[in-house]
Amino acid sequence: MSQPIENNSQYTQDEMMTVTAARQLADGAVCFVGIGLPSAACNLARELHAPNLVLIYESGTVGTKPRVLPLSIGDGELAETAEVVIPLPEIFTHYLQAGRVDIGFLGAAQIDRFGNLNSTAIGPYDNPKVRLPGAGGAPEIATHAKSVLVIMRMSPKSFVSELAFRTSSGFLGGNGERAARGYPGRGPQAVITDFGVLRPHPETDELVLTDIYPGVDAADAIAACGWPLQVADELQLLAPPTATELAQLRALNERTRVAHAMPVKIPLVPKSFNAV
Amino acid sequence: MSQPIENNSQYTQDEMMTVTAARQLADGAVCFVGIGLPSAACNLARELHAPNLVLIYESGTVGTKPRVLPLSIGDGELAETAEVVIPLPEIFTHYLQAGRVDIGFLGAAQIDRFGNLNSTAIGPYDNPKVRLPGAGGAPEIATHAKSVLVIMRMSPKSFVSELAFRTSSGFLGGNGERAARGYPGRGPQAVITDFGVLRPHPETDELVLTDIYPGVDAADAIAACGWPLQVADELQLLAPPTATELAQLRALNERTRVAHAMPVKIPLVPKSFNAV
Amino acid sequence: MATFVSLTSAIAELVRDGQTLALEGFTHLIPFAAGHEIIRQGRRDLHLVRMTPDLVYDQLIGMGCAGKLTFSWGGNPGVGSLHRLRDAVENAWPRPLALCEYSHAELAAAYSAGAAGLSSGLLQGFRDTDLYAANPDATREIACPFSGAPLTAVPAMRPDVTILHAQRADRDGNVLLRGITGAAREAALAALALLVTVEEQVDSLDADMNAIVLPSFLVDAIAIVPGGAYPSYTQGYYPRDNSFYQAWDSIARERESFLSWMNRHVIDSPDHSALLHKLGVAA
Amino acid sequence: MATFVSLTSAIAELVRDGQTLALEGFTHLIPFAAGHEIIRQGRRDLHLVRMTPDLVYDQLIGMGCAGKLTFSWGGNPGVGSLHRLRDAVENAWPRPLALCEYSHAELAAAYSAGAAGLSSGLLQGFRDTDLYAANPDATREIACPFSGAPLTAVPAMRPDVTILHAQRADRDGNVLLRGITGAAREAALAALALLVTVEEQVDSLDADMNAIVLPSFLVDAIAIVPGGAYPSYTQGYYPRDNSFYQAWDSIARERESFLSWMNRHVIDSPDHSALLHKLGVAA
Repeated sequence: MSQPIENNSQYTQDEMMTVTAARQLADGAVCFVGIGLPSAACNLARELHAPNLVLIYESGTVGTKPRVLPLSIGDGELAETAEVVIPLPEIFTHYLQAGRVDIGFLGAAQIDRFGNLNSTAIGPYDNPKVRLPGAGGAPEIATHAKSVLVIMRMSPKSFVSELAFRTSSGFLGGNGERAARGYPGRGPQAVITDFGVLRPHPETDELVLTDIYPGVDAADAIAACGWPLQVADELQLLAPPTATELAQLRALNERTRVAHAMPVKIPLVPKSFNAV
Repeated sequence: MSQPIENNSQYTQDEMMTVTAARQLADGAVCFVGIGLPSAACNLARELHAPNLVLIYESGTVGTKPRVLPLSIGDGELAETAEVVIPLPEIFTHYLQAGRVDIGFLGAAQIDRFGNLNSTAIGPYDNPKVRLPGAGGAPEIATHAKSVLVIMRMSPKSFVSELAFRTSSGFLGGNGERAARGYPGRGPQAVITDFGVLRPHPETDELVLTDIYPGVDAADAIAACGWPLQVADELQLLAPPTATELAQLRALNERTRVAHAMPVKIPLVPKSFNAV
Repeated sequence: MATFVSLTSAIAELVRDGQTLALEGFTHLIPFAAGHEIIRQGRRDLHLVRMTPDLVYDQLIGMGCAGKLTFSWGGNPGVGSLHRLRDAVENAWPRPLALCEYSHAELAAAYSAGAAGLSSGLLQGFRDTDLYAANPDATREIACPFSGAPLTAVPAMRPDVTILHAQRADRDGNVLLRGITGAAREAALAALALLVTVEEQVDSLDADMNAIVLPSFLVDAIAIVPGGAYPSYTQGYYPRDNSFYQAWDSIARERESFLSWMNRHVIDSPDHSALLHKLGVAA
Repeated sequence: MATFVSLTSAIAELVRDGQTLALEGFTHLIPFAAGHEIIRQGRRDLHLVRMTPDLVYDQLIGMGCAGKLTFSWGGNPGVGSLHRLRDAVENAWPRPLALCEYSHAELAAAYSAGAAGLSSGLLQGFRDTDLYAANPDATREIACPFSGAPLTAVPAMRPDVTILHAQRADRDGNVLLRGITGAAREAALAALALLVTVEEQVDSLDADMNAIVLPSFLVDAIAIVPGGAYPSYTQGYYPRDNSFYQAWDSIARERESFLSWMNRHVIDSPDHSALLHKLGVAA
């Protein structure tokens, strides 16, 4: 029976994962951000140790500094606080393909031991048991971002020995295949789970449990993984969220909750744009 | 000895050519405009019979309505009076290559009987006698504009039996070769000279003198042409500029002269942009 | 030049059964009102194209308007699945839905090629994923003629009709889009015909010279539809109604609740204003 | 992140003999001050790239800084020839100048490919002109992998250094370009290093959200050089000095008058401000 970190009086699983992700982000890094936990992690890091983090959302906002977290990838808040808003095709050409993204965040329904990801379908593609949303920006983030951070809860259904469908490339078959193929980016450098962090083995590229949260046993992580999870010789015990980290994250989430609770009213006789 | 239309008390050569070009432009047409006489013709037409003419200058201005004529293809006046100013690459992709330009204006150092143009070099390319400015936008205008209007003064050195260098395609070797190759645009539909107008023969594509200015004899045009210029069976006598055309054109030129006579002063301690 | 028409007549005139149709927008400026009018007018066999099919495509698919979907990410952003899209793919309800599936970068490149009058667009990259085999006609691998490196070519996407929502149009029919545009501009430039719904008509756009403006001569028809992007949003006019996106999850989960909602709110509403009043969001 | 430096040290640090260098701008925002500083510092064997080499390239070429020119139109706009460019091509004075010649559309596509991280860019078209044979390495013909139609491929243009002039930068080093940009944005995005001269530094760009902004992390160095585009212009700051462009025709026509002018105004001026004062245009 898998047993991830539990919610307790000090902090929640989500908070531990978010703080762990935030700690990976060096100041000044250019991040290609997704909605949800990655967005929380990036903005937490920006408010703490990385004020010059550059956040790019695929909707077209570059250098955005949202005061509250977006609920969609294209919230107005992202546009209003951006250095510049550009057409989406240019995000993928001028920024991602051109090699200007340091860190790309990805999640998926399934991951395999080499960090390849499935966000397309469970079951046969032409007759799926579960049709997932699809690729989105993932294949090119996985290819071009200098490093990829994956954030996923671990279970035998999601951390699988064989993907139903490969949507995005990690280390392919491992053992240096990705590097040999000449990929511009280095692939997934950390997989942040609800048990701890997995990182690729420097030679085999296989994801190995290298860091573990307080109160979690490696055996629990192994039980939650669909492949025989290797554990690093020197397993690092991660520090719990600091009081500062928690306070900042909770304030961010509370600002977000208040902002998004405002009811929407549509003016059918619009005020002029300029007056808004 | 060639004898084009002469300057006289009523109007100049330039005015007759400009008015003739302006008369070719139907209201609502999308024009890819060059500096000088084409620009004057387009803006004259816009002030007279074609208020909805859409002017695109390759520098990036779309739907521009200059109050005075630009001296360069990128004058500030063009930006200030445009519907939108876009990066130059998009002018060539989104507008020209996408087939949205009805009329493209071209000039050149040399033209042949099939409307092919040389704006690159006189003499061998690698060791030219005269190095000309080069292609600029001409090859793609010649290819993609639905129709091309050429404006050139006629002389045996410029209207030649063989080009020193083909920079832009007209009807290639004639006799339907351009159409057979599948060019999207129909090629040069009128060549406006200082003697009159040449148009392509519907079968051979050879440029034929079809319209002549008042006071010009076809024999003068023939003498000014470097190939044996054919004359249409029904040579049209063009009307001289009307009083309205002349008054409007001269007012436009006078506004332009005054605007461009202002001396330039550079503020070395700049006022803020917003205050300008 | 753009003409101002009612949304009803714009859809009646421009949108035909069997066409390739792109209602673009990226979370922002999604043309919901136009999608609803297509449903009211009962179009069928549409090939719907969009990078991020969301609720309005779920509605079009669930109401049987679509025979094919070309897309790169189909979900309810921040919420979860599109249940009607899933039901069509997993169970062919109410009818089978053929898929042509790309990544965002690929579909963006396909629109960009269409906008540029190019027959195909290029991406740098590697073809180690399963999307290529699953969609064999959607891309080709070619070698860069200079470096020899493998490139992915995508065919230009040129919708018969692209439909956008935008902030406003001036009296001449020039249209201003402001804020997040996704691939809306490229889809507009790639289209054979372009319909835009706007919040309002103004005397002058009063936009910066480098703003995102679609000149009037690119636009076929403009319909003035205040609130036309609801429950999506229009920057400078009204925000996204996140609660509607959340509510949609349970509305669309079952066929019956979906049909009942659609009949009451879309089919039985003469226009978008009526729908906004029924939902209690009209100010 | 961008650092603010003097133009002298920016050129000293970023520009090396033998590099591929693009000083872009299209009539508007031409980085004259930066070009003059390159002349003062005596760089040699530069491969200069620009769609429309005008006076500042005439000056660089005439002063012997360049060994190669990649371009698409080389003239004095609205006036006539660039005499120093012609002298270099026709008579190899002061040294031979190799040419790589494109059309505007092709060089724009090459910059765009460079900006997009693509190894090559595509154009639809026909190769019936003599520019292809004259520049055999500059393009390749390929067949569209979908339609079979002939396409022209151009290799990505990636300058070692691109130098632009822009209106202003904020304290974080974000740069605003406003008005006509030509291919300046694409040349900036395609470059391995980017230097921008600006009219002024401001607290906030105060630009529209869809303005043309180069984020600080794309910019290597910014030098504040008021009037840095003169005799070209900066939209919102000062107009183009057309009379200087006309005067240049006779200054540059003969080698002696050219060298004399350059020595007095550029070589013997410590900086751009001194040049503007000598020319009597400083306000």
